[in-house]
Amino acid sequence: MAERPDLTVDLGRGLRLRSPVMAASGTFGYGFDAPQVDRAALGAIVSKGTTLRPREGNAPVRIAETPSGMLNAIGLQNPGVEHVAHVYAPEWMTWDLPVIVNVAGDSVEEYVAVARRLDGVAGIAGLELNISCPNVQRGLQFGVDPRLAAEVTHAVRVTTQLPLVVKLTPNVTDIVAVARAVEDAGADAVSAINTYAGMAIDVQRRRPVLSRGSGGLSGPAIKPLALHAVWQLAAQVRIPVIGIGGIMTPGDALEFLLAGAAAVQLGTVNYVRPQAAREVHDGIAGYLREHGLTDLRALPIRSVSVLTHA
Amino acid sequence: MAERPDLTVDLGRGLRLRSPVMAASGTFGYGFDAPQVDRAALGAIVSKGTTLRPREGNAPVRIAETPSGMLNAIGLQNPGVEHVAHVYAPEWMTWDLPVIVNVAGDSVEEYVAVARRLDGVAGIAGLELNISCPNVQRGLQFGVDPRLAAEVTHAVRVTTQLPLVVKLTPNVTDIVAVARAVEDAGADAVSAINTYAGMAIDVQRRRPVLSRGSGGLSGPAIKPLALHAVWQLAAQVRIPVIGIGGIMTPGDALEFLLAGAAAVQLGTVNYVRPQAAREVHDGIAGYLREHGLTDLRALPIRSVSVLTHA
Amino acid sequence: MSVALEQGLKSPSPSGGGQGGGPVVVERSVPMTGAVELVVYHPPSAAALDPGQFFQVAVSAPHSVLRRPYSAAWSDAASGRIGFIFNVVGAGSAWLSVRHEGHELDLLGPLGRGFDLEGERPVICVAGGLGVAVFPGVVKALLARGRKVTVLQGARTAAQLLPAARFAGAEVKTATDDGRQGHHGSVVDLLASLPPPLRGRVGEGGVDVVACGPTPMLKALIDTARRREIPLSDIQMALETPMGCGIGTCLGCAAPRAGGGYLLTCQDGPCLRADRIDWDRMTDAFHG
Amino acid sequence: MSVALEQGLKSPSPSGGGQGGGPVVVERSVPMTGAVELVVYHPPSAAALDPGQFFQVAVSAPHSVLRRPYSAAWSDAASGRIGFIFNVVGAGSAWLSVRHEGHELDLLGPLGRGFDLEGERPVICVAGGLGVAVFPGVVKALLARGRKVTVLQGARTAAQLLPAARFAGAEVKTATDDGRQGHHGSVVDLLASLPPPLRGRVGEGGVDVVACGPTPMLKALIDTARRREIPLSDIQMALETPMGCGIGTCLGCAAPRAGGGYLLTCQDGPCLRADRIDWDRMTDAFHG
Ligand SMILES: Cc1cc2nc3c(=O)[nH]c(=O)nc-3n(C[C@H](O)[C@H](O)[C@H](O)COP(=O)(O)OP(=O)(O)OC[C@H]3O[C@@H](n4cnc5c(N)ncnc54)[C@H](O)[C@@H]3O)c2cc1C
Ligand SMILES: Cc1cc2nc3c(=O)[nH]c(=O)nc-3n(C[C@H](O)[C@H](O)[C@H](O)COP(=O)(O)OP(=O)(O)OC[C@H]3O[C@@H](n4cnc5c(N)ncnc54)[C@H](O)[C@@H]3O)c2cc1C
Ligand SMILES: Cc1cc2nc3c(=O)[nH]c(=O)nc-3n(C[C@H](O)[C@H](O)[C@H](O)COP(=O)(O)O)c2cc1C
Ligand SMILES: Cc1cc2nc3c(=O)[nH]c(=O)nc-3n(C[C@H](O)[C@H](O)[C@H](O)COP(=O)(O)O)c2cc1C
Ligand code: FES
Ligand code: FES
Repeated sequence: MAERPDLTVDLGRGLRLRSPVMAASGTFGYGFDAPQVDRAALGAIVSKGTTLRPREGNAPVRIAETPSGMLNAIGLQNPGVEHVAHVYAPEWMTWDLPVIVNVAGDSVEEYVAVARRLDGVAGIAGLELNISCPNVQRGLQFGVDPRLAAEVTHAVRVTTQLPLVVKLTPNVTDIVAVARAVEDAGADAVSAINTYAGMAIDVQRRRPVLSRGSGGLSGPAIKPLALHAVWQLAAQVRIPVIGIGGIMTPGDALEFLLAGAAAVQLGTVNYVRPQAAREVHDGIAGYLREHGLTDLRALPIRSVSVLTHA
Repeated sequence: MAERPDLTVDLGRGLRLRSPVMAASGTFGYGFDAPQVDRAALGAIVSKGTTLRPREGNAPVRIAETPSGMLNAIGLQNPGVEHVAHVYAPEWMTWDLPVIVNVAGDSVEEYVAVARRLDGVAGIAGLELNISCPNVQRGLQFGVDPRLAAEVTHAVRVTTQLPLVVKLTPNVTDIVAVARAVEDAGADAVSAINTYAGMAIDVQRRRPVLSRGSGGLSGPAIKPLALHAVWQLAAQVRIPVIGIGGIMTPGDALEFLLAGAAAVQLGTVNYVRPQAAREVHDGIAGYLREHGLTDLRALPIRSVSVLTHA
Repeated sequence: MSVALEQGLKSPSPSGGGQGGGPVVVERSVPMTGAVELVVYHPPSAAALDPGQFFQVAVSAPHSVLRRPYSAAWSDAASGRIGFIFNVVGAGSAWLSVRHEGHELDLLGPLGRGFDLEGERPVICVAGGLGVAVFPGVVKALLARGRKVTVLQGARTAAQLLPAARFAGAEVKTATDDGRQGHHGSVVDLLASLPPPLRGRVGEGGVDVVACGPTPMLKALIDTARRREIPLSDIQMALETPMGCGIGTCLGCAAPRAGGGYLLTCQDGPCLRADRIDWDRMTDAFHG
Repeated sequence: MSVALEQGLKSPSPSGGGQGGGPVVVERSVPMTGAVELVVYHPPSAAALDPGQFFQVAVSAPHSVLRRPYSAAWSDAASGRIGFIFNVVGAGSAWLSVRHEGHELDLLGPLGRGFDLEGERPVICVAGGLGVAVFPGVVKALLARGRKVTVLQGARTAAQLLPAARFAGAEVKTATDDGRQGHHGSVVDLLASLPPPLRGRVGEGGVDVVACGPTPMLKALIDTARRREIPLSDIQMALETPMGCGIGTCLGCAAPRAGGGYLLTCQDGPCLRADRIDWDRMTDAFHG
């Protein structure tokens, strides 16, 4: 097969990506840094979590390395939605790469206000609702409760025409229940997962390493956990699932795609191997060719026939 | 301080350990293998999960390595409680090292039957209720629901005089709620945590690596997650918390003790570094000496004053 | 350092890990294309080893946590040396492949059961791919017992064959997938193509077979044996399954037992008579 | 290989990673007790570097995932070489410390802002512990600008001092915790003990201070400067905070900004004028 396989992805509501490889929120800023990353390999960029007003973020120490992973408690440092809409979006408009804004907030009203400000702004390709950031006070509340998750999703859904991805937290007993709730509330896709609640203690100084005590774990360490979540979700929700968690290599990304993900996001790896996006893109293309497949829809190894969702 | 610090631990109901270092269930068999491990460094051994009848376990492949971790889906292969009571317990009676039997089952009745068979058997120092094994069908059910967890704990509590540890699963939204429920139902201690639900996919063969699809993640990868769970638990339950998850070094064990654990269990590391138990024991003793502390009770870095439990 | 306080404990010993006196690499070479041979100096291990036993080797590779099992290729009690032959498959073997003279290794073992090499009959050694790694020591031990040995070695290409000189005193026949050296085809086909009794015959005058290679090769060998009426109890093989501990505590290395249930490759094996395995339930954990 | 399709992108470049033409270690030595110096050949990086900038170095250490930031100790555009000086603290530096001639390194950089070395006044370089690593290149660049340079170097013991020969052309004074060489005490005490103007004086005729060392040392220097009326804007320092990315995307390297909020050490620094930092909120991420 010398043919070039079709790597496009349809995330719904007109959000079509040229590549299933996306940059995960908080690991690519607003797309202006990390020039080493080959943007031609990317299908979309997801921005840093953006709130209604600018936020300073948490006091240092904000990050710590753990075995095959890292903890972060950045605290949603961001310039606020106004700056994003006013300064960044016009730049993005000139790019040939869709930018999805990751939206965070402490209340339904804040999510809605951010979504309203971004609705109809040229240069913004979609929203990813971060209902899972574990770092800000009460940040977990929406993501762990199907009812609240549905409420905020619905409120944003009726506010904006933009494609709407809801990003799930893995720190729950039943991630599928939350996913189904946000699907019913109008999400176009879910992304899974955000970081796992974790901590590290500085034994010599006898206190938590991170100033906030705990943080979110990302990186290769969480890959098997994230993959399990995506495997469950892909079988039990109808909307596309975007797989996230510990992807470092083309093989890792393929695990997620085989598990049923429609696309993947690269997070921590962007800090470490700027060439990863290109490698993953090319590795997926090569795999499709080797296996005689023409597009990504042929990848999932389990049909969605186990879908019991009414 | 040339004095030898006091490393003893009281887990309640007369279960006193000479060392806070225990061998975790499923990583030390029934205590007859792993001669490389220096038993003088251990406070107790927890046996492989034991069920009412012998179990063959799952078909291979049962284990897989992941970044800084391993997945297992052993499926509770064990010789059944009768063999344990009849053949192993008499051997254990001759040891100077307490053996705690890890008890597993598919129903309240099975847990109760196992506990009844072991009650009063010489050589058995206590029970650890595995309400968290994610590998056997319906294995998750007790551990994720505070009500069911309390029910099985209570049923076993009234069946046996043995010290009763309940081992918690981390695959829940609110581990503290489950811990409080089993505390109220009569558990003498909780151990946290069992493995995290995870999976790996064989990209070349396009199927899950483990024959059961998913398995439980253990090893250094999960340490930050386990530590976070223990940190929360230690502040919010009154009974001792035994910390488990990814401990490889004395420093790792100290993180758990500083987070408020009364003792720790070593799991995966037993496969890799048989000298770990000795190193951890000596490392803890050395740390106490260096910091001028005389016993383990001085270690937790946060008082339990945040205890909001009524 | 590690004292066993209880009775009934077996006694493989951990060694190395930088405390001095531990196993140390004294030679590194490339015995055939793609493979590396490390010679390790550690007299206690060299003296204790039965051919077919393995060691759990600690590897400090990125993101890895478990030890890796490696059969000893050979050992020599007199010189205190043990050889390991392996190719680079993943993180662990990659790390191991860049060990050099003077590097210490952390070995746990020898572990498991080796081959039963006693007997009078001729022996055919069937080696597929890297399975050949275990045979230098096996052949030496068989020859030392005065037995007639034929080595059948298969590889993808001629360059991937361990040189016949490593089996001095034995007859060596080869098979390659590309047909450039020896039989064109698999080593099991080669066995089937031999004249009797080498290719198998029931009862007296028969041969013992000792085999090591990828699971698909072992399964092909079983099929051939059944067709050729070689009793499975006359065939011993070294199994390869994933291993967690190597010492019987993790129950991760299960292999289906004839008659039901599972054997532990690390304790009941890795060297087993073929009739103890339920070949219908036997799966290949590794691709390729 | 990696093409920036959009505008407004800065351009540090990733390099190495085994594709050939990447940075390669050409020399390894021990410049002082406990430290290792690696000389790396990579002409593009050597030419691009400003003194005080750093590289994100990929390490393949067990269980590690993040790159490690290392300041270039010096660079030489003519020979295409860059030097790194570090001691073994944990997994990453341990891995790096066993790199040898011929090993490739995967470097990202040069990154961040170096020191502003323009000016006429004399310069005092204050180096605490491994903070000295950045000064060979800084001193060389200052001398090349015709400036008078005094290096104050502090270490725990005399053996941990970088030899004064590495600062040829500058005056070198030392301080050791054990008092065996130079001033007995900290390098900041040494500064305070100097005659004016070296120890500070407001306004014209003053000095510029360039400092690098552990955060507690920097804080002590700030205290001293305040007492001695050295304007904080006359002091530049290289900060050390934990870093995730080194390029401004993770927001992990925050340092408290004077006036509120945070600076990013990797983008706004690591070399900053001391008045830009809110020293009351500045914490030490690393234990002593
Ligand atoms: C008892 C026993 C003895 C062994 N003796 C030898 C020996 O003498 N020489 C030798 O080279 N190897 C031997 N092996 C295999 C060895 O233990 C490792 O599995 C192998 O070196 C790969 O390890 P790795 O860390 O490099 O790869 P990993 O990172 O563990 O795996 C990389 C990839 O290779 C696959 N893989 C893993 N193990 C194998 C395998 N055994 N065969 C094929 N694919 C595999 C994995 O599925 C994975 O996709 C033995 C195994 C056992 C159980
Ligand atoms: C801009 C910048 C430039 C740097 N330049 C140099 C340099 O030129 N030479 C050099 O030796 N180091 C330098 N460092 C520090 C270096 O990046 C690493 O932090 C250090 O080598 C330890 O890494 P590790 O992987 O060995 O230890 P880790 O495994 O990361 O940490 C091991 C232990 O050491 C502690 N630790 C981590 N980093 C430091 C630190 N910087 N100081 C003290 N303790 C620490 C950790 O808290 C942990 O307890 C620089 C750091 C920054 C931010
Ligand atoms: C430093 C850091 C900051 C992050 N910030 C955000 C954020 O603002 N919003 C969000 O939804 N996820 C955020 N994430 C989570 C990532 O987008 C991703 O879900 C997670 O890191 C798991 O993927 P990985 O293992 O590939 O990094 C952040 C992650 C890191 C490491
Ligand atoms: C192979 C394997 C088998 C296990 N079997 C059991 C078991 O039978 N019962 C149980 O409660 N926990 C079992 N566990 C969980 C461990 O006791 C421990 O909780 C977990 O591995 C986390 O600790 P670690 O990271 O130190 O390994 C098993 C773990 C492994 C790796
Ligand atoms: S490898 Fe652990 S029981 Fe065999
Ligand atoms: S290190 Fe990531 S923003 Fe500075």
